[in-house]
Amino acid sequence: MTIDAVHPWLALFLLANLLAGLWRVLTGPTAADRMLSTQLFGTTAVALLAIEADTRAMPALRDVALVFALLAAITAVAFVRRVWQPREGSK
Amino acid sequence: MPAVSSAVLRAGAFRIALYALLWGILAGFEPGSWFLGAPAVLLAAWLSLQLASPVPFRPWPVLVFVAFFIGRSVSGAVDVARRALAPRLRLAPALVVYQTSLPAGLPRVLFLNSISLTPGTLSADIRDDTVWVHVLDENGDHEQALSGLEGRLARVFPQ
Amino acid sequence: MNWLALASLALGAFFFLAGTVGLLRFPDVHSRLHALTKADNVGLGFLLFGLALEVGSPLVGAKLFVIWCLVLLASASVSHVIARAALRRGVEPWQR
Amino acid sequence: MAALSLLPPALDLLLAVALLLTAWRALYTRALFPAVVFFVAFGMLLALAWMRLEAPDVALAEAAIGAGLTGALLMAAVARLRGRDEDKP
Repeated sequence: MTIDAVHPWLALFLLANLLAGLWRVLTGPTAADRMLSTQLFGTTAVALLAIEADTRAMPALRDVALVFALLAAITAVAFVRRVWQPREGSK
Repeated sequence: MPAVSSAVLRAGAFRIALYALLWGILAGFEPGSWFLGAPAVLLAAWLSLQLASPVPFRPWPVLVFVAFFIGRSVSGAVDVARRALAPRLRLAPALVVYQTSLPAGLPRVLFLNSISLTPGTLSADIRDDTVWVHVLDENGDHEQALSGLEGRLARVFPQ
Repeated sequence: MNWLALASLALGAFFFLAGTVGLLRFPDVHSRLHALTKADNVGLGFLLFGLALEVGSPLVGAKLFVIWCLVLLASASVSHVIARAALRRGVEPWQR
Repeated sequence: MAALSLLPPALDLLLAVALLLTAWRALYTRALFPAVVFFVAFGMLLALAWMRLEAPDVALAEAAIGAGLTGALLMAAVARLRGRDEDKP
């Protein structure tokens, strides 16, 4: 048995973990709470891509992981700059 | 030819070397990759000098700080994991105010980011020299932890 | 079988689990940010370290390390920005 | 190794179910902002699906354009539509 045999289990575990995080998108309560799960998605997707790059000997998937590393940041910044500005009257 | 200070020259050479290394790691060190890589590296170095003025730093304390940082962030993760997986949540969150003396720019950005990755603390806001830190447990000695972190960063960037 | 790599992968998976549990259980945005930024980043670090050990190529290891640094930088900045937006919008941190 | 050979289908099945679920929520959530978040999640999962189909280039495009750029644009649109107040569900 090689260590590669562990990879599918690991990937399955991470995917299940990711989907559990979707509960936060459903329940909120604030918009920021929902955004947190895209953060979780970004990190977990990087992990999944790195694992798959290894299992399937496809180095190109590591470049996709690189894009994912920056992706969550883009949406989070768009969120803070556009959607979630301070209300009028708050400090 | 306009006079270029030696500090800028040194920083430029350093950034070119750093970006070339980064390019090699990301795109491969094959000769063919440098047709695109060399112009990209030079452009990036030039742009980065336009956007951020050179910040002098000491190389040895950088390594010390990186080792310290990795150790702290692992213990931060262990701390969070213990709190999350405990049968009863033991959280006593609070906002703590800290005055920083680090210069604005890279040192301060690094400080804020490292706060968020060390045990129990999260940088939540900054106005002038005042940092608001959200802590998971108000009973810890956060003042000491923060000033320890700040001291290590101050050693990396001589004033 | 490389036991060190295997242990590293398992530790990584454990921290990912802890991060998600924290995200679901913690009471407010600020404490949830703690769980995500710390646990998930370190989990990813262990996972990538395990994979790098497995592959054994220094170049691949360096690339995985660069990816990790980028994730670290991005998520620490994002967590600061979200925490700040929440505070400025008047979301009071949860108190016991 | 029968259990092992069952695993990849399990992974793909879970991914497919998650795709349908997020797509459904993105379409049928009444509040706009949560729908956008579901759309971004859908885009990221779709990129992972392309990864499973051994198409890294499509995964790259989906992640950068489908999830990242379109997600950011949709958020800007939501902000314009709702007068920048998105706490109500």
